[in-house]
Amino acid sequence: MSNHLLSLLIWLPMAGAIPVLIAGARGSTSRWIALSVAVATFIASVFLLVAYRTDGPLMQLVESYPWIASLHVNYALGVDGISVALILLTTFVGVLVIVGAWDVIKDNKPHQYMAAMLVLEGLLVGVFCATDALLFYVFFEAMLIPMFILIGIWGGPRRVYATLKFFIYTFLGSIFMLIGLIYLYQKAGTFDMATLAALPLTMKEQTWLFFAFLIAFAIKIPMVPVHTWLPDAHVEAPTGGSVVLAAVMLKVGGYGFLRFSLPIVPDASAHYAWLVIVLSLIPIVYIGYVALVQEDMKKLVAYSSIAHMGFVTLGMFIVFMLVRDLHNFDAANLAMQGAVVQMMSHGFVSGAMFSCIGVMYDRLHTRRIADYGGMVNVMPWFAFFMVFFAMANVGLPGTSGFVGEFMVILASFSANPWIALVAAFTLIIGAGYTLWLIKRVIWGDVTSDKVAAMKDINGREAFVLGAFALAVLVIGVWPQPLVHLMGGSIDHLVHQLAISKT
Amino acid sequence: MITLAHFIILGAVLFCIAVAGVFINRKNVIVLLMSIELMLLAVNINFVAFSRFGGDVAGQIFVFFILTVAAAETAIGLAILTLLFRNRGTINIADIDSMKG
Amino acid sequence: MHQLSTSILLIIVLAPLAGAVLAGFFGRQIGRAGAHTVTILGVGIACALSFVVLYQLVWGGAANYNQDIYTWFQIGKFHASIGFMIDRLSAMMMVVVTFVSLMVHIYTIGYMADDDGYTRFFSYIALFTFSMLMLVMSNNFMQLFFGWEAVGLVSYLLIGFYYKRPSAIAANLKAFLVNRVGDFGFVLGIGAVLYFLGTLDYQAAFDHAPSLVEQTLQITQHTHWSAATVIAVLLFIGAMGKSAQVPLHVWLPDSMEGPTPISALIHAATMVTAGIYMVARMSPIYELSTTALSLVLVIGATGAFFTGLIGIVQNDIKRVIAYSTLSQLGYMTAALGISAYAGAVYHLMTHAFFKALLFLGAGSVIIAMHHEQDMRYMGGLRKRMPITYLTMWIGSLALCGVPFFSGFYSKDAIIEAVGETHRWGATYAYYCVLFGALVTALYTFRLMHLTFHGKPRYKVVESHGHDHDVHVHHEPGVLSHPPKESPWVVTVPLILLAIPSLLIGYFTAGPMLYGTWFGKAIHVQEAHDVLAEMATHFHGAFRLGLEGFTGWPFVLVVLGFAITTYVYIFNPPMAGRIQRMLKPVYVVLDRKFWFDEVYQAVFARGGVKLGRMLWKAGDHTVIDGAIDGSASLVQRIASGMRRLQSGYLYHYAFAMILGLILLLGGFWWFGHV
Amino acid sequence: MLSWNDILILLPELYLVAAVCVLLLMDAFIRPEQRNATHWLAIAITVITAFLVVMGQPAGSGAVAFGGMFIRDTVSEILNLFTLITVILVFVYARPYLRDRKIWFGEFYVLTLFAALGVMLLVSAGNLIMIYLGLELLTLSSYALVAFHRDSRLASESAIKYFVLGALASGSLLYGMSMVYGATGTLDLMQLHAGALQTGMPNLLRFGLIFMIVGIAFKLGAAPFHMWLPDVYQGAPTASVTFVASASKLAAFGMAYRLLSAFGPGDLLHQWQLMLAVLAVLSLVIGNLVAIVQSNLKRMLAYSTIAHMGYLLLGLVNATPSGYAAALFYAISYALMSTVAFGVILAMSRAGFECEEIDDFKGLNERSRWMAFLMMLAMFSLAGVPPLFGFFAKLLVLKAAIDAGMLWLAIVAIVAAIVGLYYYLRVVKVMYFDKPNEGVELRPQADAPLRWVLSLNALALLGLGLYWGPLISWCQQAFAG
Repeated sequence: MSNHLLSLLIWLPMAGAIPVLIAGARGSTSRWIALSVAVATFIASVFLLVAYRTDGPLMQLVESYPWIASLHVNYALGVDGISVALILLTTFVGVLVIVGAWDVIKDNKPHQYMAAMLVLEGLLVGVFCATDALLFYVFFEAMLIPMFILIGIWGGPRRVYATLKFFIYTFLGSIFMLIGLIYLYQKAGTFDMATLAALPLTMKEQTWLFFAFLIAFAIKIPMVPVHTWLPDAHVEAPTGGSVVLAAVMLKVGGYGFLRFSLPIVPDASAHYAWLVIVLSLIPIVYIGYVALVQEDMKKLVAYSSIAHMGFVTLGMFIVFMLVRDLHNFDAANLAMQGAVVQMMSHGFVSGAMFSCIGVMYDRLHTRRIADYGGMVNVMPWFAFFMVFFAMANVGLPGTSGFVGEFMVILASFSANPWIALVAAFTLIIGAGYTLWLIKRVIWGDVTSDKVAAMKDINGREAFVLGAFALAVLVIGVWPQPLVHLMGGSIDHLVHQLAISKT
Repeated sequence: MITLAHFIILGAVLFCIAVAGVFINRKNVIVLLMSIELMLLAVNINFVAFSRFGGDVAGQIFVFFILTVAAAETAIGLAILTLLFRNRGTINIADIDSMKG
Repeated sequence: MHQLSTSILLIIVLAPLAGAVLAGFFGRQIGRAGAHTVTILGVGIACALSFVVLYQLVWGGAANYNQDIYTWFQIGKFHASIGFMIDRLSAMMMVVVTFVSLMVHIYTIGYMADDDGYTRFFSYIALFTFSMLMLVMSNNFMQLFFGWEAVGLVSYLLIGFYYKRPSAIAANLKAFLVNRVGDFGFVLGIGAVLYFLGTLDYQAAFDHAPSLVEQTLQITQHTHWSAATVIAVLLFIGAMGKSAQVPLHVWLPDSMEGPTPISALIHAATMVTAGIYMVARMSPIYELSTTALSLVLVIGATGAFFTGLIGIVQNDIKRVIAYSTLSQLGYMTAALGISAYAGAVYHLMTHAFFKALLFLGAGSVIIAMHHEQDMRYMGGLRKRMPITYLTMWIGSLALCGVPFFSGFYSKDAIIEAVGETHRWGATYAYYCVLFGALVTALYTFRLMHLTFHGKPRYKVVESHGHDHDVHVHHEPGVLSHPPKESPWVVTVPLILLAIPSLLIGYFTAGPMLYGTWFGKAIHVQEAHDVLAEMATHFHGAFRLGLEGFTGWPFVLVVLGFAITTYVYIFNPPMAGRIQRMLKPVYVVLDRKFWFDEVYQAVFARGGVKLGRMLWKAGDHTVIDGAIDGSASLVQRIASGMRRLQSGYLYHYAFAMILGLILLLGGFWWFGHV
Repeated sequence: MLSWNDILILLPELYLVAAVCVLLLMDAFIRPEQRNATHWLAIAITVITAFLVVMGQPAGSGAVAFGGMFIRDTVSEILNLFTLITVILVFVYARPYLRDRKIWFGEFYVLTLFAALGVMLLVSAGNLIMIYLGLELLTLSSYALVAFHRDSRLASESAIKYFVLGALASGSLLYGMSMVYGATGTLDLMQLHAGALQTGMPNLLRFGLIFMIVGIAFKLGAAPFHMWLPDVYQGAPTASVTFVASASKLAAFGMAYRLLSAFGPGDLLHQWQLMLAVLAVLSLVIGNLVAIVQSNLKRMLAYSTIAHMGYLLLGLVNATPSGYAAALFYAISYALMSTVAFGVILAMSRAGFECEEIDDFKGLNERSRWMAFLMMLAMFSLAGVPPLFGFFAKLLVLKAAIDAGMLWLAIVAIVAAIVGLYYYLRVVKVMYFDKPNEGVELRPQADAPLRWVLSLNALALLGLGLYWGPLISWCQQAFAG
């Protein structure tokens, strides 16, 4: 089985979508099928941890079959430590969104919702284990379809605007990447990512390719100034959609940087690292202030996601300053680890935050901050979780939110203290917007009769939030296993970046 | 002496008249059919002239085919015209604009 | 030489955590008594074992302990871990923390008896104890920061304990944010440590610290800052936040919104002194930068004097003590600034006892006054609550630095040491800390007089039943029952704290202040070691006490006592008259130098305004404007283009001809190549 | 001269002619209630023809019959096969539509099959005369198909527009052919290259080429020769449009390939490459932009066709075997996608309800999940979203353009694709996100073959997207050597 473990992880949820659809809207059969598929996928993904050897070769569990023989395109899968971590994140979140949506969309085509979620999960896993660029691209683009549907059908009042914006924005970015990939294919005669990474390219070529990749992944991650699709999409998306979007889909952007921009065009990346760094620092400050004044909870968390993802790109690109100018490989490793850990952590934290907002939304059907207040009086357990995740969002040590930010700030100090200075500003502004939200929503006296009538979380919700909380806590208290899992791959990547390709 | 160039110019002039007939005429569809016929004649002149001056008979054979097909084409054209008149009561080109944009 | 046992250390840390978890998650199941039992048990174990550890280190001949428990992360040569470094400095802190915490736990049984959040409160303070222990026992910067932030979190939760009060939840937000400003510097400081020293481990960092002298940080092309200064200043910014140094002091007075026991524990005795502890711990680094030390000195001294001034005009009994805490933290910081780390830590210890005592005493008064905190409605309580009265006096005298009280040994030493130093800023600092003694006396005795002496200014209306549970006063100063002494769970901690407040200075000043009790835990360069210089004049605690009566500080204290006694006991209307006379000064103090107003306007409202501007102008107008604009532009072009499809046959034909001409024209232009 | 071998090579076409004549005769003698017989017979004829096409395929680079008039190679085989497949699809999809409108006549089958014959001759032509004859057989049949709904005002209007412009275009094509003939002295496509090399009148040759390109562009529907397309798509019976949109695009590609590749490499090549590039840009821009503002789905699909022909030209522009292969692949994918889109329209329409406005599809997901899903597949495939077939077709033509050194063209194409995305998504939005119109009964035809074949057709878009290796190999092999 382990030979085809990755294929299983991709196709199990996607195939699982079919019986879910067949089971139909009535009753809970479709939901139970969906849940069991998601759980089975999660369990299968845990075997990844067993099968993956941190001291083994770079890409493991490799599968490769000719897909388009005449074009030398392969159905090629493989994972390294980073992929394993992200796949686990995906399957973990996959279970939770299905549990989270259990009763919520009961009356509105639940089977289609569950099926879309499963398909999305499979595609996301596919993105994280494709080692052929075309295959990657196919997964990368295909996941727009279920997400488009998820936001469009089960979304809020402006869902159509939001989902179209989401789709077109993302498509716009990735199609430039496609041109870049075709160009690379023309040079290399293959879409194999490892070959592309070894392909010598002139600086001019690299520059063009770099910007092609940058547009794609900057939109996905997203970076200022191409971020405005995210708040809209989040606000309108159903809770599960928001969770997957924030927890996993944004990571695809970061993962794309890791797999494409950095190894394939390292020299252009190094040359334009300043640009990405600036674009990563701007959101930390700019988006921080914007988040501060949001009146919609989801929008606030969405903006905070952008700010947090700024650390991901920051961590990835200060690596160049560290290895190329300063030859400080340890700090570079630290930065890269920080970036990836931040991705993982943001996955859990933002997913949890959106789940919390979902819990509130299910009761009051509004996301306006002003409609809430004093939740701690009526929903103490919920308040506990919400405050906990808020603290994780703020980056409190002991939660996962701290680990990545801390690593990136430390590393960026070694690269340039001024970068660290701006980055560390998140400590203040991040606390500002998050805790102000908490102050207005959780603390205080009960503000309205509607709030007074709210019931505390039930077992199902507690399970979802508890699972998230556990993940956040474990990574926060003991990140070493995660760091160790990814260590070899990251070290290899960092050393690869030091070598010029021109 | 009439050279090849004269024939070609004649053909070109006829072709231009035919084309002009298609887009300057704003009245009657029948005139369009006539213009199309004229256009094919221009082509025929070209073919015959090239055939004659090039010493190759294939061009003239082509002309036979063109003439035959033109007849069929006109038949279909007139059939459509009849249909149009039956459905709309007019064959004025300026009136045929229910689909646009 | 034997080793300390790792398991004992782990138990010290984990016992309070276990208590916190039990009380927090299973509060409903184990009930009130269960909650306080498990937490007190946890903290009690921690306290007892802390004493054991201290005993082993000081008398038992145990070696210093420095070991990792587990690796937090290992990336390249960078290593972060959870581990303990136990030497006399940390052992002393552990004892102080657990002891005060234990007292507060016991006290809370009485203080919070009527409160709905009883179990929650116990869970929080036990969690705090855990966090604080993690902080002081850490052997590396990462864990230090963990503890640092964790205590901040608990502080946040506890300030907002009465979450229904708008003022409380505003105060906790403020506290967290201001602390975060400090943490901002602190994180950068850790980054600098890692950059310059390549390690997060204390011992390794201190071992490499001398190499900082040669290193610089390039700021601009021509500006280079000394590495030691950069690290020291950045770390100190963190300390400024946590230890409420000017200008980041604004959160501490507001933190009095929390229940009184935590004001005692967190906002007086332990957490706020974390910054002091941290700087003392980092003494090997600070010693390398006199620039940074001068900064520390000036900031500390400024705080010591000016925040004390504000305390004089406060009417809320807790706020007076809060400002007093600010002032005393200023003293400690000033001591750090003159390399008298031992002095700072020593004052930290004595202050922990007497300030906790004062707060708990104030809490006792507040219970008696049915949660009335305004001193203008108190008065004459000394007969009604004698134990509180007596212990408060002990605390007050210790605070004022009256000879033989614990505060005397620590505070006078600082004043004298500042006077002896020739560091940049030391003269200014000396006058600040010296006249700070007068200020201390003024607010302390004012508090004592207003609260315990004179005639009662409250009214007792014993009418409508038992509504004292609800603590609603329709009118300030109106009580439903006359005040009475608090129960034993309250007074016993007072007594237990009064003992060290009274005595500890006398017994420990010699070794801890003037000796080498701290050993290698505190590193002072010989040229800087002002305490060592003073030690040459030290001939025992008793003689020092006697000499204290002739010192300037004592004179100022007496002066302060005289003034307050006259004004508040013999001539009460005088207070109002002085207030009117010195109106401008009064306004300045009453408005607390307008720090809050400026911060509110610039950072809070300004930030919101900036955010709104960026949002509307940046995201909405520019970015979305460009996107929606280009979308509607496309739409408009499309509408224009569809008009070309006119529906007329001749237009269609014409388009084809145009296309033909276009191709022919293209051929004409390019075809001849 | 005439040998059995020639007959054998031409067997599918010959069979088709004969069979259609039989069909025509038979249909004249049956009663309207027995029309099903015609229907199934027509399908049977098509299947047999397709079988003959596949079986009669000579090995190697192909065979030539009738002195070079007729070429049977893999290109023609592929085009023939897919033309016949689309014809079958058209027959299956059209039956309920025609029946509901009471225009279910045998002529529909006859005309369609003759048109298919025209396609087969056109794509196998080895001589300009054959090109012309094949083309006219196709177009004349198409005119009649467009006008097939005799009582429809719109149909007759679109027929007349189609007819006049089509005649203009074939006039232009012929005029160009005459000049090419004059300049090279031959009508044989295989000798055209040689003739062009030693021509004494290069300008005449170029003129001829330009006029011929006008004819080709018209057939493809490339801007600015596209004006007929929207009106025809909108006005003609959907059943006929399905054929015009699919099979005749295959034919147009075949014609373009036969004519343009005949000129061979050289100076002329660069010129027609550049001209096609210009046409491609215009098509991409006009097609995608104007489609945005359409409210009629058929008309929108017409503009989308224009845009797609722009993409197809990207492949032709490359003018190498791999470029032609990409274009062929694109033509096939387009034919399969458009049959699905029109098939769904046909399936959803009933007597008195054309179901051709985009708004008619409101809330389709609530009424017919399966149809909505099929339409969604078609739309995402047309938009070029992986993993659907349309994406890979786009990928290959973009690659072809980049390989040809025309990166700018590829970038124009992707920008156009982004614009184009919007209107495809709008259809999905209407089907999935909107509530159904009150009082409108949205129910697909109960015709079982229609449902099954349409499902198969749509799932093929997904299947071929996931596994398109053999098809592209086949296409590449067709042009290799």
